[in-house]
Amino acid sequence: MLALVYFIILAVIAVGAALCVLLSRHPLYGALSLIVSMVSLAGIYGLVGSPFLGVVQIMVYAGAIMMLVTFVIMVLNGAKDKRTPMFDGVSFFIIPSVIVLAAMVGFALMRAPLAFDSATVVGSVKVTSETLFNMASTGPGYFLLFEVIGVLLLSAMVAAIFLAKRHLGSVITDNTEEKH
Amino acid sequence: MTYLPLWFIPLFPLIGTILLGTIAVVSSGAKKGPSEGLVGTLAVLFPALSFAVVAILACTMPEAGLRETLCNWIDIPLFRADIGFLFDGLSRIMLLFVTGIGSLIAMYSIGYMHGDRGFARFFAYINLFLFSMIVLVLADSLLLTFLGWEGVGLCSYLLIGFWNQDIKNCKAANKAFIVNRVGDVGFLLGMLTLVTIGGSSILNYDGLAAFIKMIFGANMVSEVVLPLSLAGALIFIGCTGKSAQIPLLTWLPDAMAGPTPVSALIHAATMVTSGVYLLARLGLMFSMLDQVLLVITFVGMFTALWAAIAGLLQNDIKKVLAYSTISQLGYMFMAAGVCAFDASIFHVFTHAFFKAALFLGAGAVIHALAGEQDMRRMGGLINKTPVTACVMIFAFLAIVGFPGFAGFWSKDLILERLFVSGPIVGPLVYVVGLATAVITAVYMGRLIIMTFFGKYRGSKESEEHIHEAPAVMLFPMVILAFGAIFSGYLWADSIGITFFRDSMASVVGEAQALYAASNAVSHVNPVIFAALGTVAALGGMFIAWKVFGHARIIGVKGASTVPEGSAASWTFLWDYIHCAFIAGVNILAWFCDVVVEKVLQAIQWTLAAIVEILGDGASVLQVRKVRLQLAFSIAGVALLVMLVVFSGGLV
Amino acid sequence: MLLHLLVIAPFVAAILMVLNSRDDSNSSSRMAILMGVAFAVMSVALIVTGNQATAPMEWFHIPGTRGPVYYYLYAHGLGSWMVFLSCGLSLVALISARSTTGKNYRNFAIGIFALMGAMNGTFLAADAVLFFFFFEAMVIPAAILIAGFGGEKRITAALTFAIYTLVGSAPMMVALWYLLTIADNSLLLSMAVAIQSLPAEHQALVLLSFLLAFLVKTPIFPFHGWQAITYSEAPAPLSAILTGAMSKAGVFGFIAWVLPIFPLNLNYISGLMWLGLLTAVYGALMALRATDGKRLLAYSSMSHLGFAVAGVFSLSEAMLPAVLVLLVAHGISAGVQYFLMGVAERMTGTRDITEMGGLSGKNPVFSFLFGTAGVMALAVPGTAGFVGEFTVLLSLWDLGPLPALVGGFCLILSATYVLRFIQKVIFGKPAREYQEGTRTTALEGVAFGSMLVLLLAFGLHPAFVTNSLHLFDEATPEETAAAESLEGATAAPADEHPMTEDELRELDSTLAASGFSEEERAALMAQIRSMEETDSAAVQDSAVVDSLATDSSSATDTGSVVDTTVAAAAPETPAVETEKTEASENE
Amino acid sequence: MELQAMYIQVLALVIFAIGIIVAISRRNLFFVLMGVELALNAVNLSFVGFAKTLPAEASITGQIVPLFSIAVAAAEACVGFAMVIMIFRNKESVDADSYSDMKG
Repeated sequence: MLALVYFIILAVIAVGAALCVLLSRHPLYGALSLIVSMVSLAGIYGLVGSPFLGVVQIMVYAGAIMMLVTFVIMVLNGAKDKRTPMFDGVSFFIIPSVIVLAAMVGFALMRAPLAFDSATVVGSVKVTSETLFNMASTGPGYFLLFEVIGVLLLSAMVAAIFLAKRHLGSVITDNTEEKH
Repeated sequence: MTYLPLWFIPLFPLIGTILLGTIAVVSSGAKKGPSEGLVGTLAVLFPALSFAVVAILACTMPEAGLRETLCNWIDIPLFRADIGFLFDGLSRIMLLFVTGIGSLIAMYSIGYMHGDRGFARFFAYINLFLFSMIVLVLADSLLLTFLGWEGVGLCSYLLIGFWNQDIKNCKAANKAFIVNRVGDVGFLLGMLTLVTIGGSSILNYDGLAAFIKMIFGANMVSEVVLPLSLAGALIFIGCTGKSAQIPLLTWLPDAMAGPTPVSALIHAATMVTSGVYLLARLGLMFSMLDQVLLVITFVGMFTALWAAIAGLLQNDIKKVLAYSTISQLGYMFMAAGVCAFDASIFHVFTHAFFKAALFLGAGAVIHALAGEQDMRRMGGLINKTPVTACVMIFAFLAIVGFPGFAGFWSKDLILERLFVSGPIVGPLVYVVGLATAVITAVYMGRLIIMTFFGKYRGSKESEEHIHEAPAVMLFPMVILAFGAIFSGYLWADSIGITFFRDSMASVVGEAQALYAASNAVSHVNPVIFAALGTVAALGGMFIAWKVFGHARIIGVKGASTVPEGSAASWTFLWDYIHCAFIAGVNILAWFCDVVVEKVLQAIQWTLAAIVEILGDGASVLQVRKVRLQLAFSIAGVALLVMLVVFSGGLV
Repeated sequence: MLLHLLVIAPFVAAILMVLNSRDDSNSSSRMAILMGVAFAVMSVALIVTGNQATAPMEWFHIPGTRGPVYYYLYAHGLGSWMVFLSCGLSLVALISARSTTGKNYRNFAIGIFALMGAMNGTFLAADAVLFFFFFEAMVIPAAILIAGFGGEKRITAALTFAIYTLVGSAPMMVALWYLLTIADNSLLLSMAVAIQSLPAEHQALVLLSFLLAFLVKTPIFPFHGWQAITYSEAPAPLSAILTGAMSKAGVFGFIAWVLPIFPLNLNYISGLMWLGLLTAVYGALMALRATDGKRLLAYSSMSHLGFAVAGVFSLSEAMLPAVLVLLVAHGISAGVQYFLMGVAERMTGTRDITEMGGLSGKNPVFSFLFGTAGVMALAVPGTAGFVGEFTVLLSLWDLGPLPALVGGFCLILSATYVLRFIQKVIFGKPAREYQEGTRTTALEGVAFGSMLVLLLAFGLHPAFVTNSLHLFDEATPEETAAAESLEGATAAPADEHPMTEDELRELDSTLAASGFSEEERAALMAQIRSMEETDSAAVQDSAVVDSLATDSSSATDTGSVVDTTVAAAAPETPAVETEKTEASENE
Repeated sequence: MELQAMYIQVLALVIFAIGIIVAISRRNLFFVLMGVELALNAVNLSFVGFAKTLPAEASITGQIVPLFSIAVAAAEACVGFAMVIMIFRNKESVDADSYSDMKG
């Protein structure tokens, strides 16, 4: 019962914050609302028994990623874009169709028999790390995936640096561009 | 007793064709043509060799004829044909004069074609022609005859259009081939009818004869006479095409565009008589087809009369001879129409000599006058070219039927046979034939008078150059003149010589007996016909002398040799009728080209355009805005899901 | 092995050509011509060795169908000759193109080899899907070659050609798939069996889909829209291949696929026959008015093929050899005419025949070849064209005088337009001054000359062609397949029920359609009915064939008796071949 | 009334829908990226929610995969914002519709 109350509170916050993202004009406000939404989602993770995931959500998403977002928004001052309308014709076309689609999916979802399993495992640090790194019991699958994700992050970082640096206006790059 | 193989006969001209053709093609690139001596020798040698073979075979031939099957030609289900040769009384006569006159004319051509750039090519064509003609005559089946039949048509086309730089010659050649083709299709369909009646073996002449005899034996004439009549009529169409009878006669006058020896060889002596040959060859079949025979008689009659009248109006010396040829062929067809095949072949035989002589003489005249063909510019040539004049006058006497000359015997024979053939038709046809003989004498007399008598009407400069033809040309002419005088004595009925009839009897005797059996023949003294014929010839000559002998011949206005005024329409009436057909085809073609094709194209392109427009319409949806595309796709998914959900699919 | 070589090796050759230098057209032409000669020799070997088949290999499985698709080649008389045409004409095209394509020769040769491989596959495939695969594959290299080497409007021409023919055969693909969903496999016999189980309307629909593809490819009258522009815009050597070999695929399809598979009723047969004749007349009339030389040849080719189709649907006993000779003759003569037209175009720089003329004086060797080729196209006796047209006319005459008369009319028209063509191109005086292009080269001359000699040889001894026709005399591909026991019962019908009364009646009517007389039919029916008692299908099959064979031989006897006793309008000796097929269709 | 597994899914659905709407209907590039993040979050939530309906061992996977998806989202955000910087430098605009150089 208490869980439901908490859940409703967190869900209302999350949905409200998401709506704020939709309706805010300045990207910074949007980013802040997004952070709120993410934090409340992290709360829900904890509520249903995946505390480790909740923590990761706060640290990585609400912390690192959104930090990056706000940083970029503030770097590009022009992002406070006055000329661009918030919504246009496409928006008013898209909103009903997405809502209809969501309603349909919800309609279908409601009919599915779903219930929490009492024997489910709490996603603690211990369980997670054992699953990820104890290859003896779970096989090498997750571990490999983990390593690959690491490489992916590294390469994404390199790519980001390269992309952002490329257009800082170095003469050499200009020349190479002309060649092509 | 062993005989020379029959295939030797066509082989020699074929070798000649290949050799000369190779020479012609190889030397075509060179500046100077090949040696005329070599080419001329080759060109005369092969026909002469062929003639020698024919002569040897003719002397040693057994009564029943020689038969030889070379190999199989077509062998498919339903149809089988062999390549085989048949040498009997009929083909003997035909081959003798085809190869004989062919060799003579080849010799004459050496002189006539002297200095022409296509010397070798000309003789290659001549040899090819002789080959085809020999195959036509020697074949033992209709199908192989058809090979020669189209072959001679082809050679005629090639030779008429020999001087192909002039588009007029080409047009004449095309006309000849196409008109002939119409006849050939008739022939082809006739053959098909025959095959349908009695299987492929019936195309063989012996097979056909056996078939007909069997019909009589089984007494089933009435059952097959209708399809046989159809076949006969269709084959007769083929004959009218090749022999220039009504309605397919228009090509022969135009064919005079070719070199004169060609006219002599192909369009007077040999090829055009192949229709008569075919009728005689199929005599047994035709003898039982009364309706077809009647048609043949009347076609021959009208053609003879028509062409004779047309001949009166011509100014071109060769055209006069062309119409005269058509007219004489009409005689032959009349004779064939009353089943007098031996008489008709006899006329073919004599006609070959005197008409070839006339043409060669005309060629010599044209040669002497450096290409002038208009009789209105000739005259008085008897002093300048005496030999030519003599040859032509002898031939003239032969063609008008002056007593003692070849034409006299053969023409009178035909007229006699016509008269006795039946109660009403016979005399009618006889009278027309006699009248035609008078007209023949008139226009031939006109030709001789205008050419050789009176004063020279050409320009003064040209008079200087008039010269007698060289010996190589005169020699064949003289021989032919002898033929024109004496060839008639092979069958001089009035004085009791019937050698020719006897030699033909083995082939056509049966047919004629059959016909005679069904048509009562009353015997009339042949001397009466001879006398009447003589009167007709003399009368015609007299008229000609009266009318043209002293008349001042109007000087030529233009260079045209076309008959003037209404004469043109009178002469070429059949041309107009043909033109109507051609116009019909052209209108049909125009309709196809301009209407049907355009409509089809329009439909095709309309369809294409519709597809294109639809495509363009669809590409409007292919928006450039990524967001809109996404929106569309989501809306689409939503729609699909709604569809699924509300149609109860998921539940 | 030979079959595999003929189908696969051209593609390999095309790939090998890529290895050649792009710039050195001499070396690539030498290589291409050498390979072309090899293929021509192989095709001759194929004709000489007679019927043969490869071992069927499972190729793939189409979803929804019951049996697999085989990679299965089978050569019979008809197909072998078509392969000969395709290889021979390709060789001459490779020779002839040397003087026109210049530096791009290598690419041209690649296209030609690919086209040749596809054509060979079409003519040799024993599997319907394989046939269809190659049938469609032909279009692509041809269209690319047109687009790459054609005249001014080459892109339009290539697009028209590709779209028209591909759209035309699209319904066939659907129909084929539909047939495969009910047939055991995609071989001829099982499809023929399968079609019997369909209701009449479906049969008609499937038949029409098949017909459309072949009608477009041939092309027959209302579907000829692509032809004139394609043939006139394509480079002359390619036009020669297109008309000489590729257009034969349509007629080939009629003979090898439509006739054996579908139980045709009389309406279709006479309808198609008249359509063929209409095409023949229409093509001839269009050729009369054409001023573009290649367009003229295109229409003349259309006329001849219409005539051939009319011959096919005369369904006479003489049909198969007659049409084969006609096709071979037309393939060679139309091919050589196109090649020569290409030379003329090269020399005068125009395709308009009203602007040519006088070539006989300028280039006698060319004119000799050109004139001879024209004369041979006229079907003068002694050339192969005559044998073909005469025998086809004979087949048409079986149906009555009217079709034969129309055929005769076509012969006259063909004389008219060919003579006009010859006159305009080589006779007369040159219509205008022009820069004279490359003349006939020696190699070209020899190639064209040998084609003409071939025409003469086939004309004087058509047994060269007709003797190779043992299409139905020997084992059909299905029988071979059954002998090799693919899957036991693949070739046999799925459920062997005895013939119902309806089927018997149908068989009776088909027999009547193919010219059996009353008594013969009655005897045949009685035999079949008696054989219904013996239930074994295999026994039945062989017995039917045997009895038919004996029956037909006895019929031949009666036929010859009739010949001698002159019963009016003898019934034709029954068609052994068609009979067998029909019997197998009706099993 | 207890917390039902279905509620979590409905919440995920709602957030996902909002995320999609933000990503597509807003023209500002930042909002586009943020909408994507929102949608990703919703998916993670859905994963966890479903994982909780499964018995012991099977439920672990559902809680591991979001980890990876978060990591991927980080990478995506990293590259995405680098691109935003780049494009912004060229165009001086964050309007997504103004980036239509690749005509299609």
